[in-house]
Amino acid sequence: MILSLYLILAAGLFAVGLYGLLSQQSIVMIMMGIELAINGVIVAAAAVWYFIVPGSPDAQTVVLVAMTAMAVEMGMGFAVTTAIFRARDVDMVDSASDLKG
Amino acid sequence: MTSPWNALIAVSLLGGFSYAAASASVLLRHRASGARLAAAWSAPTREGARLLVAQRSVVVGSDRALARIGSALLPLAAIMAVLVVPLGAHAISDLSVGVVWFNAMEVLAWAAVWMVGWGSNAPWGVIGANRFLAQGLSYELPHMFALITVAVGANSLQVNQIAAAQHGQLWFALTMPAAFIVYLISIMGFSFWGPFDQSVGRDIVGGAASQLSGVDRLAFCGGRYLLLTVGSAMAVPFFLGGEAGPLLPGWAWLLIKTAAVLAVLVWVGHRMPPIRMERFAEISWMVLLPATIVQALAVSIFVLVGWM
Amino acid sequence: MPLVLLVMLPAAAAVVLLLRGRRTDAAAPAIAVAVAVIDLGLAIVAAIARPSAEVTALNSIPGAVAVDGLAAIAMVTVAAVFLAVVVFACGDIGRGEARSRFFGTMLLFVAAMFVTVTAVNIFTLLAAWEIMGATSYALIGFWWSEPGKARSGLIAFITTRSADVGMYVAAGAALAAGAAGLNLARLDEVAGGWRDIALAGLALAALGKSAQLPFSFWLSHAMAGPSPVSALLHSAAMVAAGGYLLLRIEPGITATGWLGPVVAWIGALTALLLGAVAVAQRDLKQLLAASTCSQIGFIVLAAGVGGVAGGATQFVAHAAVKSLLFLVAGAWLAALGTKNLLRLRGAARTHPVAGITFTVGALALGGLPPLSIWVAKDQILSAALPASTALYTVGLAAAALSAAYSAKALAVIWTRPASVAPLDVRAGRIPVSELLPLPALAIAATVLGVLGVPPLAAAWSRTLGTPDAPTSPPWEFAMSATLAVTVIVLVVWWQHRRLTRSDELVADTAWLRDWLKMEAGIDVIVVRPIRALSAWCSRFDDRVLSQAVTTVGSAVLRLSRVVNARLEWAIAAAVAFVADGARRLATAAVRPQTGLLHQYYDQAIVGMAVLVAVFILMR
Amino acid sequence: MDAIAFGVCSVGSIAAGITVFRVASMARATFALLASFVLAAVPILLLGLTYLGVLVILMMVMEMMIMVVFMLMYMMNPAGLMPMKMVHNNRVSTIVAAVVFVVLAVGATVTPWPHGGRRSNADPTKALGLDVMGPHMLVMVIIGLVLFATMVSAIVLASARGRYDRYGDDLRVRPPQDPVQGGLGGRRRGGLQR
Repeated sequence: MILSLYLILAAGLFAVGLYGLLSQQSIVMIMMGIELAINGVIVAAAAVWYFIVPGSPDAQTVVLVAMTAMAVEMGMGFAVTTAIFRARDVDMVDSASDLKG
Repeated sequence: MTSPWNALIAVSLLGGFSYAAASASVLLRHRASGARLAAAWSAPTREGARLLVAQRSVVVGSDRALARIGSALLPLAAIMAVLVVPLGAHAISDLSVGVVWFNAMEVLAWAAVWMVGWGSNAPWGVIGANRFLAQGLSYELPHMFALITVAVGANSLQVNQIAAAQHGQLWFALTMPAAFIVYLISIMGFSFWGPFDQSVGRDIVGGAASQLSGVDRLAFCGGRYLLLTVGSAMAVPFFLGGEAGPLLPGWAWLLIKTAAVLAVLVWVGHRMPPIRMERFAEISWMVLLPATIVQALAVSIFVLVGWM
Repeated sequence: MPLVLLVMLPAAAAVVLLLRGRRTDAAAPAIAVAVAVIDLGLAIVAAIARPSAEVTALNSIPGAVAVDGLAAIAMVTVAAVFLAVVVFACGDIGRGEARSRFFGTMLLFVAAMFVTVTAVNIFTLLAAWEIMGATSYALIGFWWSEPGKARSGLIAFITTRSADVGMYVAAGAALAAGAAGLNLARLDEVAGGWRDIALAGLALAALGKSAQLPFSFWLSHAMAGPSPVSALLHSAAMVAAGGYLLLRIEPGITATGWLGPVVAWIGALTALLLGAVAVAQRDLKQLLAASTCSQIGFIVLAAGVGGVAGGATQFVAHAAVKSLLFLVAGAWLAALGTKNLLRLRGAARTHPVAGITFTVGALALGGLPPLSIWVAKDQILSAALPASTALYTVGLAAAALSAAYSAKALAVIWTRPASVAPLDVRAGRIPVSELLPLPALAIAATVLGVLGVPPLAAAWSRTLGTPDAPTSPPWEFAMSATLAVTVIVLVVWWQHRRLTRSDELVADTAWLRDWLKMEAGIDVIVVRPIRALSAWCSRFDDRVLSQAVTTVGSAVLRLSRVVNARLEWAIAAAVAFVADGARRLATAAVRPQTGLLHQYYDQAIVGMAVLVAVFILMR
Repeated sequence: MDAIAFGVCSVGSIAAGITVFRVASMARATFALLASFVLAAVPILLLGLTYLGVLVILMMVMEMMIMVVFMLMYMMNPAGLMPMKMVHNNRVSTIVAAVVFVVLAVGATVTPWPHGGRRSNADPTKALGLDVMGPHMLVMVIIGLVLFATMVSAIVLASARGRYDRYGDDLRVRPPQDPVQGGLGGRRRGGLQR
């Protein structure tokens, strides 16, 4: 029950999520990766609260913000996916490179 | 303070009430169809025994793992939820965030039903599963606001303290009627009971549960009654003053009130016609949600002013 | 309220008349007479009620008017003289003239005069003073199309304006000492040297306005205007306003100590020298103008020695007398076509009403006891006597001179013409409207002498709020009376003899007739140096400044040619180089924008890694 | 006891996370992710953050259930009946993830973390509530605004129909032309029209 173990857990979740969002082609799967990565942040923030700054609830607020980020990411991600799918029947990021400079 | 005996008593009571609810349901069905009423009391036992010994049928290509996990998850969620139901002096585990815990456990029903419906690898199953999600998205927000209102009114997320907050005062059922009604509706929603049983409706041949058989079916159907019972039991500390009542001891009042709520729900479930998903979604977002928000606002103001 | 109406009524009428122009020519006299009648009534009401009014103008400096004793007297005097003059002008300014302009300007002038008289502080006074100056210019140059008239107006305007600089200096000095110092009544309380500067400035402006030495010559030019203008401006209003202002600030003048004698001596010398100038005139209006300077000199003298009561009496009496005389002169000018004394010989015999009223006025002007000016002059002299015997003596001499020029004019108009030939071919009648005001003014000129009767004199002093005038010793009265009578009799006799024998005027001295050559002197002392200076400045401008500008311009042009030829291509190349680089950078910057999400993530990870590395290394 | 729970749950959480990208069935992937979340919530609960831990479970169950619907809608192969690899850059991604994990883990181990602050006896849930309604209220306000903007823009993006579809070109069609007629508002207006 020490801080570094928690942080390693968080790093593991983050790394797995990172792999997912880098390697996956499907938008839904990429979003799963992002969720995993953010979950790593949540675990890290909780651990930081417990081990480093238990006196102030700032780290808990970070957890709340991270969860909000997840919700927003989900909502906007699915909205964009829906729009793309409706327009051209694809759900792959490789097919959606409209923003190429 | 938490003794294994307490847990045992709680789970036994849960099972007993659920059995009673199932029997009452059969009773009402028999009365409507003119079948023999006395047989209703043993009907759940006979059905359970039949399912226990029956061979489980297998659909080709079905996701058996998910379906079985889902079937087991439903009663498990109910039993986990009962952890925070106050029994007598205290709950089995009087979590400081009992309300949130209860909410999280009943949401597990979403996952359970969807897993079952998807795992059956049948069109009706998937349709039923998606119906349940649509229904869940409709009732969940008003339901959460109702719980928040209760917590605000009692100034605590701890179930015991919520019950204690109503001692010597008006019950929350009277001071926050909108929240109470929404709560009753959402009990029927998450246990897909009565007017909200479209996910396992007859029009889609049993829906999510269409391909279930054997033990899985027993767990699924039993879990549904367990959820109904847990919801009714939680209504007592939330809205009906907990163990408050004259003459009789507190635990007796708890059982009486739970039984009353359960009876009402079973009866309503048999009396009301089913309601379509999209219609309920509209009602929920246009009527129930504003009503609960206004209710929460009113209660917040009451608390600030000091009336509660 | 009556005060506001008193000012706004003529001002409004003036605005209407001036804006409508010749379209209201027919109605103008009636309007002006009506306004004058109402104003006289209002002036009397205001003189009794003593109202005051105030409008917000500048921060902490209001435009304020109020009526005190002195203002009440002056207001009624001005209003009465204005009525007389306007009635006279109905006949004098004929149908063909620009009557609307004339009466409009007169109304505007009189409105400004009322404000001047009642002004509480220098700010209000300054505004009215300027309007008065501008309208006087317009009135003197009323016949601007005739040669020389516009120039006469200009000379009058510029001369008085030069003196007006004093008033601006005064306002500045008073402001420097604090806004409260702008109040005319409290000038003596202003601290330190600012008080002296303010008072000296005001006195300078007043002396310029009232044509005292050395500004007197402008009044000679002012005679170019219509007779009613002379009658109003140079008897009761503009010229007298200078004296009036000095009377108003008399407490301050006394407080300075040194300014009183200076003002008194300027007044006395003006009275003496311009009296002599008047004696030497051949032209009736010029004679009257010079006498105006001389008589106002007595008011200035009074202000200098603290004889406010006497000064006020002189103000009123002179207003009545001099307006009467100017009007008669104007009537003759219109009827006989001349103002030359020699050609006016016997005019009183052909025009008895004008003649008799002129005689009354001239006798009063000459200081014949017990007529009004004798009383006023004696009050002033008795106030001057304690101050300085020399002043008294000079004043007495001036009084004798005034008797002399009055007698000279009298003798001329009553002496029978030498030949039977008519005075002039156009010799005509004087219209009734011109005759109408004359008797009234003559009566006023006569009876105002009662102001010297002791009980009335005391009441007069109380009205003015000054201590009782020192009563002169009886020998003084007797002496001045004897002097006046003697001089009048002697000069009449002498002039009559000279006329009947050789048809010549007495005391026909050229340099006196030419107003002491004052204008030429000013020309030499002031105008020519200024012209020379401006010519030099002009040359400096042309040869140095203009040349410098041109040189700089051409130098810049040459420099820019050099830059264009030598430097420009380098800069252009540099700009092109930068643009090219930016373009290449932009092309490179676009390359990472693949539009592919996972590549963006890769880039973000690389960026984060760099940041982390920097953080760790720099920590 | 706690240590065992921590070990099991954390290893299980990471394993479930890895499973997400290894199973062919998208449904299973989703539930693997859910399992990862729930297992990761247990260590949080162990830290005494009851509210946040339970909240993570509650939120993630609901999110995953919504995600599963979209997965069903858009994935070519939700059930994984026809195994197919839908990845790119697999090698690079694996290496990057591994490197990041190693760097983070090493950093977490070697960094001398401070041990500051005194644990207060107050309920952390209550402390959090007082914090977000007090010193950090701006955070809550911004979160509220962001969520609201997300709701509006997500509906605008995702909806195929706009108000001109419902109310006509001049916005005057009453009752609105909904795909499913009736409903609360429409029925009332319809009744009036009849």
